[in-house]
Amino acid sequence: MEKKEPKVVVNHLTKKFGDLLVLDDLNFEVQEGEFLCIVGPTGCGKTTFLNSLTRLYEPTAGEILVNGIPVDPKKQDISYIFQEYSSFPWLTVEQNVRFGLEIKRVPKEEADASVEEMLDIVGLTKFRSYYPSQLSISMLQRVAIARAFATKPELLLMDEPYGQLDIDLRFKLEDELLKLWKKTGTTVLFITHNIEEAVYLSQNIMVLTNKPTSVKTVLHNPLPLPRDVMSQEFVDLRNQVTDLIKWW
Amino acid sequence: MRAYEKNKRLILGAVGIFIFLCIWYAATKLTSLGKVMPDPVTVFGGFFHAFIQPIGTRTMTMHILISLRRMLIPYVFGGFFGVLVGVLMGWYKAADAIFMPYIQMLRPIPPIAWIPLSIIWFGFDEGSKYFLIFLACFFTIALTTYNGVHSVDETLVRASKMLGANDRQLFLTIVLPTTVPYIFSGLQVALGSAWATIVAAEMIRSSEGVGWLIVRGQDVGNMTQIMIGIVAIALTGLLITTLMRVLESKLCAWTVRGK
Amino acid sequence: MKKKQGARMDKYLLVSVLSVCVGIFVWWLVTDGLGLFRSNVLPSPVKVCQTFLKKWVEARPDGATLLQHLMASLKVALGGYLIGALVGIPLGIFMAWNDKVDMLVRPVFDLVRTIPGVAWTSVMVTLVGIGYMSKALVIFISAMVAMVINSYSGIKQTKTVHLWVGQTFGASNWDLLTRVAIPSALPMIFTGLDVALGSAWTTLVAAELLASTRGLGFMIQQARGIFRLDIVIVGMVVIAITGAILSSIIRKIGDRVVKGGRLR
Amino acid sequence: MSENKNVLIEFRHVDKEFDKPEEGMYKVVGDLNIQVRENEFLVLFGPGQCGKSTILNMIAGFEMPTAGEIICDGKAVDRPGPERGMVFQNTALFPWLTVMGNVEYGPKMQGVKKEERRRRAQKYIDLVGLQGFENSFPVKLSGGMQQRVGIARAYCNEPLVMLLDEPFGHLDAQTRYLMQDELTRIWQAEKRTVIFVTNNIEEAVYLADRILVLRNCPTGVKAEYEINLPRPRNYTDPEFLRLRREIDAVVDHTL
Repeated sequence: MEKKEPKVVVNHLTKKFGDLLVLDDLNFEVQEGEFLCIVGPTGCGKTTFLNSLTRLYEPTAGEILVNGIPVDPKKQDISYIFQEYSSFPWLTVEQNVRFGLEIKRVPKEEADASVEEMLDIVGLTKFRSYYPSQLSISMLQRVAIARAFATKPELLLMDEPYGQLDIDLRFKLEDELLKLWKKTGTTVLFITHNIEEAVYLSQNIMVLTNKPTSVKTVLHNPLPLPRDVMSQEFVDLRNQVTDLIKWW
Repeated sequence: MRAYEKNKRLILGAVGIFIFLCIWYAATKLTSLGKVMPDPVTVFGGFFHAFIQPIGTRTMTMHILISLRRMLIPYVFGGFFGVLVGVLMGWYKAADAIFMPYIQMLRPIPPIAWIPLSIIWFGFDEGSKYFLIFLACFFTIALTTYNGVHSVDETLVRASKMLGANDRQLFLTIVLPTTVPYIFSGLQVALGSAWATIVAAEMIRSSEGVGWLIVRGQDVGNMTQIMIGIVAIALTGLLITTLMRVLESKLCAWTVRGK
Repeated sequence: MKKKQGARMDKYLLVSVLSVCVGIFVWWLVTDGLGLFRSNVLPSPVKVCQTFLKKWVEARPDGATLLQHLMASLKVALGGYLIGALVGIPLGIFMAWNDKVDMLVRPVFDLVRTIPGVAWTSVMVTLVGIGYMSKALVIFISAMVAMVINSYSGIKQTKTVHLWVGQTFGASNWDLLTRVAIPSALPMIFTGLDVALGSAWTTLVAAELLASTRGLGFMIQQARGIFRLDIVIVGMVVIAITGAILSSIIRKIGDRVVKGGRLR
Repeated sequence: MSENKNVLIEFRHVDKEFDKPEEGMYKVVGDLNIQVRENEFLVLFGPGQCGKSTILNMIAGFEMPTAGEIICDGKAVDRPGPERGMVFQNTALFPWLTVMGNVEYGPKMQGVKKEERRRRAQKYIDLVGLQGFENSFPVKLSGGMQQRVGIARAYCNEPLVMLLDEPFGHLDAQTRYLMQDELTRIWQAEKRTVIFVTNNIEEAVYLADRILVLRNCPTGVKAEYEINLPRPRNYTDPEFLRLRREIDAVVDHTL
């Protein structure tokens, strides 16, 4: 595929809290529509990394370009699914999913269509008028994912969304995510501690170092979709990434 | 980073108080308010002066100490019996069934509404004030302690039983420590209502104390003395609530989350 | 399993009812039964009930019926309370939302909040005399202070992750405040309305004890002067019941307005 | 069933029903017969909420079976006791006690004198690798370290059997692998009978001498596997993967 202009370009991204250096001169590029998994040892500042990408934390130095211009959530369609449960308890499932569209002042018909489509894909149409306090953990994650995809984001950031789920549920939601990703062509940056999950989802895997965090290497994941978690090639790639990270 | 933040907060706070005093000062000087309301300089001057020159028969220190004594003695009793009854009711279902109706019936009556009854039963002096403050603290602390005993985490009870603790040990080593933060929050709430009650009681009938200062000022139409009383109440109130908060952070260190 | 647990619940209910009956019986025994206490020290339950029924319509001895006193108290309390809430809520939200204002106003506010509402009675009476206005102002201050405290902590307790969600969708500061911070603070604001009501009602009784010509506080103060303890007790009971009813009304409104249950 | 090495714990036709307010009686465990051999690392593996924890709670004595009986060391189980130590999923550490206070809690309740229980507690604190943290409060420790305290605390009571209820459920993937290594090391150093509950197939195959695959509610034993891979095992070794694939095919997946 010819060299298109990359979707995201990060140059010398550095982040300090007081004199504690957390992100140390990160440089990388992410292609349009790519599914990039980001892995690293426990507590290596991965969340700070994503928060700096979306300017929730003001980077100490360096620049972040999305479609060639400095990243700005107000002008660009960026969605972020946090590790912590972030659905609004005072809004119903439908209102939660519609939240991003309302903030972006999307016209009603278009917003309605997008909400219905998302509810259908994540299978929450029946639960549209439920409140988050009435839902199970996995359904809550589905609300967050539907809300994120509803605004048809160019860039989607995910901070270990399936960390707390059972194995079976995790595989189901991962398949659902891959389906959504293929359908919308969004560029996805997916953080995880679980290397098996990273190899299962990614096109490329970016391995971060321990604190202060920098990019150790970026591995290409050649395996065709859908992937068999127990096939030998899968396991070999997984071993390779584990050795890069194993710090104990 | 943290030190800079703290200094900024202190400086801005001081500036805030200064601005408030300036507005007060300007209002009394420029507008008609000045006719009825003394300016801050007079009030604070009078307040500090009162530490040397007594108002009525007592200096300011004594007024404050008397008010505090009137409040703290019954507060300690109210706290002690409140915790005792709260724990008994929380631990023994029978005690709960017997006492809870009375607590639920008497709690909604504001302590201040007891003043007429307390004056008849205990007269005008210290007795009625002690009774009032006891009531102001007892119900609040008993109920928060009761909730504390009931909020014991079931898995901690299981962990303790698994490790071989009998009922008595379970109570002493698990239930009581869990209740401590609740007791403290009850003590803090009770402190606020006790302080309000003692001021009201002193305003109704007393011969000294911060409450007396205000109502005496009102009788003779001396607004400066009223404001001096208000300042005394505010500073003393701030002092005791801060002391209580410091005490709590020392004793409940283990509840403070923080890596 | 089911029946046994059910039975245990009823047993304790029975004990509670029994304990109240024993209490009332002892009260009756000590007063009318054995005549240990004269009526002006501890009136018997029978007398208190009679007075309760009579006083609703009888103006003696303080010149107004219980109903008129109740209405007078409610008028003052609710007037000061509503204005106090209307001023307190936006002030609390504004203080919490804007860090600069927060640091400036917070210390002054911490000083003012330790002054019990009743202390302001002397100031207001000296400024505007005994009438309705002085008491309404005292109630206004105590209700406003309680509202500011609760709205302030409601906004401060907004979960950062909710704000982050808003920010990544590109929400303006106004959007963040109105669509995230305030809805998240709503449960706390209603707790504030309940607390403010309690403090308004208590402060009112205190103000009426000090300087008033009508109202429940006035009634029990007058009754105390002429040793009519039965009226004092009736007054205390009505104060307690009214306070409880007002509080449950606020909670019912709260449950309807605050949707989705408490913060998960 | 292999030859009858001396059996420490036995389930005989155990049933367990819960009284759900709306749905009435709800059967969680149906006619369960299990034998647990001494010093065996037994894993109870099954999908989500299928009564695995209830089985542990019945051994620990927190819940009583509705029918049948549970024999532990020859005696019927009727109440919690120090011979059955438990490690909980949410650690259940006493927040107001330091690490040392938590670990020596068991012996302290048994009335063991101070020096003796301090010595024993220190031994297990060293065993789980928490030297230097004796005086920290649990709130200051990471998830992994808190679980280590939980393990040390249960061990310190010299139990006959260690019951672990999905202890690594809340840990992130890498800390979970680390804790699985640590648990294997600790278990080999201090041999005890262990009953380990999990819904993670990789964790089951990595830790177990024997795996009992449990059915969905009402639960019962669906299949049994002897795992005699040498320790420490490797998640990506072909035989490990073959076993994992075989067991994965048997277990009934949640909807």
